[in-house]
Amino acid sequence: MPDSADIPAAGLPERLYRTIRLIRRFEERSIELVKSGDIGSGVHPCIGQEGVAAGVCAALVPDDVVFSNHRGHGHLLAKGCEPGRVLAEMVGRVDGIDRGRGGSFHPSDFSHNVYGATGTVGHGAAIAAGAAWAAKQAGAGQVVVSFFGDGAVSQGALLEGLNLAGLWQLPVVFVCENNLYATTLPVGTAVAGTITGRGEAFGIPSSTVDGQDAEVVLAAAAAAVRRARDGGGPALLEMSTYRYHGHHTFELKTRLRYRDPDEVARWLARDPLEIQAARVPAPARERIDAEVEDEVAAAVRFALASPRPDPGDALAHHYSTGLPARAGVAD
Amino acid sequence: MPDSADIPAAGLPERLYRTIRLIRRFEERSIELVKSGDIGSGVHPCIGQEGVAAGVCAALVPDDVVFSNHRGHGHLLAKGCEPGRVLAEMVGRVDGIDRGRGGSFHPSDFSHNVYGATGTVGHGAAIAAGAAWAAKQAGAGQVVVSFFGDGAVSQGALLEGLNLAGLWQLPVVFVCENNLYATTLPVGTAVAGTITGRGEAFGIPSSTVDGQDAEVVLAAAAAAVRRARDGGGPALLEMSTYRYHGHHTFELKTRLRYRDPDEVARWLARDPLEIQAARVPAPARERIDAEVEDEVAAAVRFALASPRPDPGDALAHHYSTGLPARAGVAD
Amino acid sequence: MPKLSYLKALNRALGDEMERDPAVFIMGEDINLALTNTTHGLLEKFGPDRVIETPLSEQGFTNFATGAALAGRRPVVEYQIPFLLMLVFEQIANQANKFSLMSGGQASVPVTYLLPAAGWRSGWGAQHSDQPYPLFAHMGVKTVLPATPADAYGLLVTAIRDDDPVVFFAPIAALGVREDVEYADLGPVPLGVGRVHRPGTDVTVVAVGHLVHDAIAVADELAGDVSVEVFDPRSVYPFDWAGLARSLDRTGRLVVIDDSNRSCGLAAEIAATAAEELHLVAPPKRVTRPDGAIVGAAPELDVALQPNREQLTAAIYKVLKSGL
Amino acid sequence: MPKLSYLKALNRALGDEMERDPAVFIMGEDINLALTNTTHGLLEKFGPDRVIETPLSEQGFTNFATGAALAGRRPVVEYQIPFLLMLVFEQIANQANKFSLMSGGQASVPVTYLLPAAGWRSGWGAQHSDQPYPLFAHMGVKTVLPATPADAYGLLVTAIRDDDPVVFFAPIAALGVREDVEYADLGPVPLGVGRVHRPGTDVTVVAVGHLVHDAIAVADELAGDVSVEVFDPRSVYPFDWAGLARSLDRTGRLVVIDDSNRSCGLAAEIAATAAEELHLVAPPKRVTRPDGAIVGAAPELDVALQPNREQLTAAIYKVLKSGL
Ligand SMILES: Cc1ncc(C[n+]2csc(CCOP(=O)(O)OP(=O)(O)O)c2C)c(N)n1
Ligand SMILES: Cc1ncc(C[n+]2csc(CCOP(=O)(O)OP(=O)(O)O)c2C)c(N)n1
Ligand SMILES: [Mg+2]
Ligand SMILES: [Mg+2]
Repeated sequence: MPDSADIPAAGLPERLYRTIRLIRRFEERSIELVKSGDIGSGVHPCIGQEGVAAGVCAALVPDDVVFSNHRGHGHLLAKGCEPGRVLAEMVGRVDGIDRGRGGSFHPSDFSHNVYGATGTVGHGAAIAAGAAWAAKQAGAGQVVVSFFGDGAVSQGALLEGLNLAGLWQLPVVFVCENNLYATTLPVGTAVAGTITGRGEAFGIPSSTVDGQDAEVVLAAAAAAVRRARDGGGPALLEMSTYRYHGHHTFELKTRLRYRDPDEVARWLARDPLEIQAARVPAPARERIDAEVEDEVAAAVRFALASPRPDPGDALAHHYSTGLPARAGVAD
Repeated sequence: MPDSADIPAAGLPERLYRTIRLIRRFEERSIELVKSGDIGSGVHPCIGQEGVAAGVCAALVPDDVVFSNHRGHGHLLAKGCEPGRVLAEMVGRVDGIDRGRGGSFHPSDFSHNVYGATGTVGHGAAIAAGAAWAAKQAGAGQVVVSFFGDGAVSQGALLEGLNLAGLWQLPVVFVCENNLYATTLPVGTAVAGTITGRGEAFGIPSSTVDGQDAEVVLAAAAAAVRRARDGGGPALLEMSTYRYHGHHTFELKTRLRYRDPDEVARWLARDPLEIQAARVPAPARERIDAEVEDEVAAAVRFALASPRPDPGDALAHHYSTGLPARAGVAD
Repeated sequence: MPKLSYLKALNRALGDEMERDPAVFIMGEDINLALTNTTHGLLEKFGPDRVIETPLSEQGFTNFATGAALAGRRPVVEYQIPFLLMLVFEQIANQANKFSLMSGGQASVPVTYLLPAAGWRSGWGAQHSDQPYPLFAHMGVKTVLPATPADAYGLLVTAIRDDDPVVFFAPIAALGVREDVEYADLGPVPLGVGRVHRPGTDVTVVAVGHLVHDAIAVADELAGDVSVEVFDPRSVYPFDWAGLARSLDRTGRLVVIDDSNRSCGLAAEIAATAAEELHLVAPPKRVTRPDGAIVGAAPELDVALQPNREQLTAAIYKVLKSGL
Repeated sequence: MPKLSYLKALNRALGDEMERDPAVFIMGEDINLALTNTTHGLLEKFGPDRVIETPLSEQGFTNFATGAALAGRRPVVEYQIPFLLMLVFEQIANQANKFSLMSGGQASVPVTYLLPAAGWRSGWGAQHSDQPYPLFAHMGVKTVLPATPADAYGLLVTAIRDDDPVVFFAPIAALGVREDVEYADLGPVPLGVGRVHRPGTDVTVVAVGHLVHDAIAVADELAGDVSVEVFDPRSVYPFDWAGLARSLDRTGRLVVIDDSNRSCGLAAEIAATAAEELHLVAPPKRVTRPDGAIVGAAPELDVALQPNREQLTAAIYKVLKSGL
């Protein structure tokens, strides 16, 4: 059985720093590609939340499954997906992880056990419960992680999924990235009670974790993953975190005012990149930074060089069996 | 403002006994009308659970609103609806509370502030939250009661409704009649955690109450109603109760085996009718029993004497504005 | 030859597929005790790891099935009431059915959604008698509505083996239908292939589900006077347009009788496609439900809203008399 | 004359109705900050008791609106994304829309469901571009899809004042449309009454929503060569069959261009009813979406799946050349 409890300590700070740095730079370049019009959908940047993706995925083995959400680029990169193919997907090219059919909002990469990101907020948690049930039945010790935000915890299907996971003691770790807002909605005006209280209501051990410190995240995730792997059932981890950018790049234009500048400043002072950087000796850090620059630059080149899909293929992949979708005009 | 805290103590045991007795005999006669084919839908008998309806509704004033569910006859009778018109509805006649359009499953009687019983288990709780919000805005101290079963607490929409009620501190009392089964599903195999824990997760004061003792039910309900009326917000009352009959009269034929005879016997020993009867002097009891017999007999006569709807009216009432539903054949 | 009932055919198909493929399992409410009878004996035979009793969390367990399917399993999810398919409509049409597309073909979601109680329940009121299959057809979700026990068996087997989501509607009014069959002859029925129950030359009557039997009865009644061809598409989506085209090439006249609502219903799609693309020598006619719920506690009101044989007969004579 | 945009018309209708009737209130996600711009200025003007910001609990707050309506209020519920109307489909079609019937006329549920983002968002993928209005039409839920700012204003006012549930679709592609209007001329537009945007004698083109503007453009283009009448039903349900009949009595030829999926879509209903009940001298033609989601991150793939002017033009010439 894979064992996430013994995460090689050697080079751990560097590995976490590398992942965070990769996600940060990837997102920054993505925003540029939004501005240049290459990413038509815009993106939901996870800048400021990289510690969660890095820490959680460091607790996983390749066989473990991840369900992402709309703010998912970091989850995929941390799970080991190729930056070039992820970015190619975001710009809608044939070399994208989903052949340009998923885009930034619905990425999946089955070669790295990222099963997808449904656009229906919260529903991925119930889907994850089903995958976890299948994993438990298979008995290979596979663990499923479901990422979602604070807005998702008021969605009935998610709560139903928590009940099923608690009832059947499924190997799933629910990771709630509480960045204090659902688009413009402050968590305090949406959630009666607490987020961890919702997990506990369904008999799921739940705790609040400092999401800005990747090593703290990793420790909490590793414990939850180990317990799930050993048949101890589900866990819910509420990650206290913050997004430094708008909900979606449309905020670059709309400039919605819903966050207190002092609040933003307080969270900027706890930048997961800087927190982890402080644990890595300068020379190693510079080496990693340089490698990440090259990797991201290569990813952008790869993505933009990839061919656009043939509009003639627009009806492909609608069905797994190859049934062509019925056309809109009769010939 | 109406005040449910001062429920006239004089004759209280008799009043509660009378209500329980009325519901019991009404349900027994209904089952006969199912057997005779007069009630086409069959019924979900509430025999064994009468103490909950009697006790809760005794805590209400006429202005208060009730949302019922599929096992709702007792709720209506306890809220003061005319037995004859309720029964006429169940046999599908024009004098029914809903002109024969609601039937046993979807009864509403706006003349007694019974707003209905949607067939979608659990969803009535979220609908009730909306009515409670409107009541709070109106500021007349109206309280809304939502009845549902143990099966309903795993329905996402209900949980969403609890969150809204907790978040906005709405004057609604959620009454969960935990009769230990959802059709054939034992509550323990459906609910991870506890039912009261679900209310508490959303910041709603929640408690478990002996549903077989109408006076205990009334005390708990009166306190919750009073707090809601005074702006203290919602409450969830889990009523421990049991249905003595099958889920639905179809069990008279199907004879599903899912309850341990000893369990049934234990609960029969705590019959809400007998518990309350013991508190009423024999002469009064005999008088009430006789009155109830007459009332139920009159109800049956009234219901069966009422005309059947004209099939020509089948497309009426589909729209409040009188828009006729589009017919299935063009002439 | 043994007589096979529609209900027994469903039960048999489930058992055979669970036997054949360990990836197949069933989940739903009250299935341990087989409230709907479709799962009769399955718990005893396959145990609680293959027969999963669920809480009243339809959205949750519909998504759950999607997740299990993404992980390689073949779930069959049973729903007790037609409106439950509206309750989970988004989970099926917008999620399960889009994973293949959104993943560029990496993912497949081989879930079968089984409704063994489609359509009218006498006196059960406005919320227990719907026929929501046109909703799924509109969203391009594979949907079947077999009329006979052998077709029910064959299409359930096919639905379970299909790599895409498939919604299976079993009409309440057809569950009692029995048919003489050799079990050995039972086998998969392909999606999107219709069936001519009764050949005819004057008019094509398209019917699905339990109305197929009414159409056959009317055809028999009119025999001698009118030669009615009864075409049963069996699948609502994909639809056997080629089969219908062959029938209309013979008859040139079309009547559709359908138990779903009129507006944007299955009969609308069939009439529209026939008018636009197929051979018609007279305007098509539809006999459907009104755009209204089945009414309530009074069966006479319900019956007044259901397509019936008299309406079908009248429609047949109308199209025979008319021309373009 | 001031220029009124479609979006501003929605905002103005909401404000005017909230002003006129204290029973009216609006609830939804991110409406305090008017993310969709429809609620711009309303919080400031009417306060948090009339503008209710909600958690991500669409089913819960859709039912909540039903409860508030049963208690005498007139809720307007905003949804950000088309699929959210599928998520709450059961709450609207099987619950809110059936209370009047189930109560024998005692209850009314005057809720307006407002979707200010219907249809394609370039590059937003398979789950943000649906047009689910035929689903509501099938269930007999009152549904409107206005094309112009004045109609958007008038039908939103009507929807709010109507005593039944009404689903209001505002197509993304029409939100930018502007129109010269005297505010004094703005007023309610009745349900089920269509509008001829451009009279013609050769062929009737039925279009709804943003496609009305494409239809008008094509009609202008073909003017001189072909006389195209552009008929905009404005309401999807109830539908103005009398208005369409009058148009077809003139033209006898029908093309429907519609942005919803083909099977059991709005175009199917229009073509079917025309073929069965109205005056046609040639087979009708449909130009619709395929039965597939708008594809994904590649706009070129999306565009390939949307009905366009070239297809409409080709269809018009086809029906002109054909006969019955
Ligand atoms: C069920 C549902 N409701 C609403 C939306 C629109 N929407 C997309 S993301 C989002 C905010 C989600 O907030 P949260 O869950 O906290 O995640 P975050 O964006 O903060 O990472 C909303 C409202 C949706 N996609 N699905
Ligand atoms: C959402 C939903 N799921 C399933 C059903 C079918 N159904 C009707 S009543 C019922 C059992 C309800 O059990 P519970 O809530 O405990 O109430 P009880 O019948 O015990 O009074 C079920 C499964 C339904 N009507 N609605
Ligand atoms: Mg958030
Ligand atoms: Mg129960």
